[in-house]
Amino acid sequence: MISQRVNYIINYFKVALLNIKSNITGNLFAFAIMSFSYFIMLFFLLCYVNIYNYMRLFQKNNIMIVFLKNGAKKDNVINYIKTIKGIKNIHYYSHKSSLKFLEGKVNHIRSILKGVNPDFLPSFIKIRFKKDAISKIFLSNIYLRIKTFKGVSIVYYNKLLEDKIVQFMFFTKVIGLIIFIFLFILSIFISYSAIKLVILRKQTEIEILKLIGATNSYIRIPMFIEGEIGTILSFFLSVLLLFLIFKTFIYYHFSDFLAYFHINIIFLSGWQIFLIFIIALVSGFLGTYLSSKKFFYEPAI
Amino acid sequence: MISQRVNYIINYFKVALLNIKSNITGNLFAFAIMSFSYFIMLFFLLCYVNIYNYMRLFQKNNIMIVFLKNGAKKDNVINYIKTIKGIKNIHYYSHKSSLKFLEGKVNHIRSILKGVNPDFLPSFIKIRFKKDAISKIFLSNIYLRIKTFKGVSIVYYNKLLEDKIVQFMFFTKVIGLIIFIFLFILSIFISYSAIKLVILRKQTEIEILKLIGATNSYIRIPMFIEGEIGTILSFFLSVLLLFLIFKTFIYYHFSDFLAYFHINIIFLSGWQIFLIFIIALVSGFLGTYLSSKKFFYEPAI
Amino acid sequence: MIEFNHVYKSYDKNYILRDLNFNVNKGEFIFITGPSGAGKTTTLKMLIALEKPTHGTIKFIDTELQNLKPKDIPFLRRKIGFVFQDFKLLSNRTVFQNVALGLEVSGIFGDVIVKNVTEILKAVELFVKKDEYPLSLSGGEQQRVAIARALIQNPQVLLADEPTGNLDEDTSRIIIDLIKSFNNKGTTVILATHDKNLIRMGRARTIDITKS
Amino acid sequence: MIEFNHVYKSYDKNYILRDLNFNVNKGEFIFITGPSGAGKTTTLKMLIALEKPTHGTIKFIDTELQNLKPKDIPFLRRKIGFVFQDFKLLSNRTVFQNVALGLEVSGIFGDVIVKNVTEILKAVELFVKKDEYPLSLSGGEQQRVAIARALIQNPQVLLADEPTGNLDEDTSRIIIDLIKSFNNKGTTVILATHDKNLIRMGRARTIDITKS
Ligand SMILES: Nc1ncnc2c1ncn2[C@@H]1O[C@H](COP(=O)(O)OP(=O)(O)OP(=O)(O)O)[C@@H](O)[C@H]1O
Ligand SMILES: Nc1ncnc2c1ncn2[C@@H]1O[C@H](COP(=O)(O)OP(=O)(O)OP(=O)(O)O)[C@@H](O)[C@H]1O
Ligand SMILES: [Mg+2]
Ligand SMILES: [Mg+2]
Repeated sequence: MISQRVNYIINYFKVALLNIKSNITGNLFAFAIMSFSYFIMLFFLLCYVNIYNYMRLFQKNNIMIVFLKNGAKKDNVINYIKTIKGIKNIHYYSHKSSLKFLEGKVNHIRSILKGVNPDFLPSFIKIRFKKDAISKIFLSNIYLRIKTFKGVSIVYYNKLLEDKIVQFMFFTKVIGLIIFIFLFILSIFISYSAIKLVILRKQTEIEILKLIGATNSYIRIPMFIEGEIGTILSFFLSVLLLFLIFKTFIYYHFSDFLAYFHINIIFLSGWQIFLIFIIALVSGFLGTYLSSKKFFYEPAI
Repeated sequence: MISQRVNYIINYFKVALLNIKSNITGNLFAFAIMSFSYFIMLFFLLCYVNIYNYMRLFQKNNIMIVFLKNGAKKDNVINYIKTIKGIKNIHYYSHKSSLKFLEGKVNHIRSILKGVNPDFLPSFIKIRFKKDAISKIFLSNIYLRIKTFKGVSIVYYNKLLEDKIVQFMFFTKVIGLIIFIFLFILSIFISYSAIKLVILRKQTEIEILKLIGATNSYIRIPMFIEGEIGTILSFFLSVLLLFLIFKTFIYYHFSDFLAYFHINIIFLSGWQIFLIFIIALVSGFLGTYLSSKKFFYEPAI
Repeated sequence: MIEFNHVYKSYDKNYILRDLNFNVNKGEFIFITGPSGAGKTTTLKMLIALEKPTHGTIKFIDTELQNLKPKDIPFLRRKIGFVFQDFKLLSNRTVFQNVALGLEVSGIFGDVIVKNVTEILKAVELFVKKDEYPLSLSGGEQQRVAIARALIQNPQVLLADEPTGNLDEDTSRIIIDLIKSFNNKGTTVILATHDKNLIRMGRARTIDITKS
Repeated sequence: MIEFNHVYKSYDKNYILRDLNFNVNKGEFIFITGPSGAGKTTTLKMLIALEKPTHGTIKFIDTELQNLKPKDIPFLRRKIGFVFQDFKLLSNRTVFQNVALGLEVSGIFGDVIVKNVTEILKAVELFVKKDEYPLSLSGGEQQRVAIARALIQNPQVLLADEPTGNLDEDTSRIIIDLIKSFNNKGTTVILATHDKNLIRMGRARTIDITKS
């Protein structure tokens, strides 16, 4: 019984390989089309991951600056701020360091600030928030609370930017998801067409096999094997391709340049690749299933 | 003779339509795969156009600032600068306007600059160069020339950024070209596979037609018609799709947000779409030609 | 063993067969005859559940074919060898592989295949062509491959549709003798033909479906 | 009109035909005969330049076939009607369209098609099936469609490979009579068969290629 099963399995693989061999061009096309589809998928994921990564940078920059009135008690203010949740760190800048800050901002006309009296400049507190604690409501809330505190002159934070970033992050997520679902369906569709290209040639073969008493699984299992071999190979080809392109990119120092814009390029993680691999497997399976379905529809007699 | 030709042409179209009808699923797949390929192509072009457009913005920002020594004769300097080629415009900032410039730069601490005496600040000249005149050698040259001129204190321009942008523009062009060639080959390949999917089913038909005395053009012309119908339809579908996506993007004010980053989204121009259309036609033609070629190879008897 | 009861068959309202009734006993050898388009092929196809009678019932051993579930059809077909009028060979497999398929679909693998296929190919005088592909065979040779594939399953029933249509008299005789020898070993044979010579050679019960 | 001079034909070093010599005159009716696998089909195929003799020359009217350029082959084939052993019908076209194709490939369109196709389909007794697709025809009916397609071109030469292999005696006679009537109007006919009955019916010169 078990040896019989093994015989069947060996036979299925033999038939699958025979099929691949006897329609090598068809299989190569299917292979190439699928590679392309997975490549596009991986490429989009790579772009998405990098855009997402880049945008987290903006989030990290969420800073609030509290200018103090002349003669205000800085310790009171600092202690009050410390009671607020979600703060990463607080930094106090005295009049003097304020001047330094200004000099840093307008570096090329630095010389002319030399005559400025530090007391002209305000003292202020810079608050840096934790990434995950930032949401629109949160920051505007805090803004209102600090603004009304005694000794505080102006509270400054980039409200517009914050709104936009929250909104953009949201859209990025939604669009990312939509594109992903779209690509998933697309990859099934492409596997479907590609495998159909291979299977169509077998229509007569399938009919004949059924006529001489082959069961559906006898006919179908080699097809699934054939489909999955194509899927797996084309998946690895596409990962390899993407990786080589990525490496070339790094090699020619494009990433250095992008780093200049604070864009830091990263490759896909193992998990992300694995995710696409699963999608590839599923789409290979569904592709085979769908494209061979009509041959196995048997009206009850 | 002419009516005979017309008869032939009508017959070719009839046969092409009959073929499409009798393999409607196959044609739909080919159609979908090709649409996808053209869509990807158009999408890349759209991205490329926008990136390129965005980067021109950096180029436009190529400005050189010449700080004058106190008491220098500004007219001498200005006249000298005017002799340099490739300059778009020159702007002189007096001590007072220099203060305004500074205030603009550090807007949120504006109040504290109130006490500053304008004479502390330098007077300077802002030079804006023509876009097309900018190259690394050009700007560094001018830099050296102006720097040594009498009455000039410091010449400031963003040398590093300039280098990087020139380099990046170059790479963008090269990479754009490479991707484009890649996509072109790909689209031929995809048309090839898609049309092959349709033609493969016709192998027996072609053999039979040849046996009963059909000339190669009698068999092939309907195939080309079929292929080009698919190509044209799928091209228009993909343009439509891209346009709808673009409109949705605009509709939901994503572009407003991007405008915040000085990114200005534009759609493809008629010429660019026409370019892809030509590529589509060519790839449809080559696809049909290549995928049907082997049926028409006839060794001399 | 096989019973046709009041079988009617129509395609788009055109009745091909009207009230066809006949029995075939186990081990019998019968001819089905009738002119071109009479419905010989259709009759045989109904036996392997490839076509469905419009009215009436067909019984094979104990099975009423109209009650057969789709998943049982392959098992019915393994009991019945079928020589198709248009051969139905796989063009991407050699003669040997085509014949071996008759066994492989039933889950028989290994050495026994080589032995049986060799034997049957010798019987139909095609062993020298075992590595050729069907497209490079003559019409009569293809027909003999089809016969070999049907016989190798050692079926309980052999249905042969015009099995000598492409064969000359001598080769026909070899084939008929081969089928007869299977018949003598207990295989029930139903042979559809309009070849009067063959019927004369076979000397067996003849059912003329036009007269039903 | 047709001359075979010392024609040899081999596939992979196996000689099927050795030193085949014969002439066919314009308007003649001849049979080519021989057992299964003798090379009848191959002989006919060489005449439409589908196969190439290994040695020797074949002359058709004034053309030496070995000198024919690929682009001239379609024009040769339009002069020769061929009834294939396996019919070679297009499965996605109706009976009518299949027969009409014989004219369309030669650049004939319009009303004349309807008239001629109707006529020839009536002659082979298939007019009622004109809108059916080949797959829903019986073997004999398909064969008659193939014959109709070959005859509609009104060819100078008709090559028929086993044209009655799937036909009963009565239908065979109709077909032979039809072919004879074309022959009487001047068409040269070469008919490959191993059916002794048919040869008896035809009463014409017979070439046995095994004896060459
Ligand atoms: N799928 C189908 N759809 C419509 N008509 C069909 C179909 N199959 C067969 N027929 C018709 O049924 C009739 C009987 O066909 P069948 O193949 O059984 O004839 P047959 O007796 O085997 O003839 P032959 O000796 O020529 O092979 C024919 O007229 C044929 O056109
Ligand atoms: N393409 C090919 N490659 C190899 N061998 C071939 C090829 N075509 C035909 N043959 C062989 O040539 C021989 C003659 O074939 P052909 O079809 O001419 O025979 P035939 O006389 O028509 O036989 P039948 O009466 O069975 O149709 C056969 O043995 C066949 O196997
Ligand atoms: Mg039949
Ligand atoms: Mg033959």
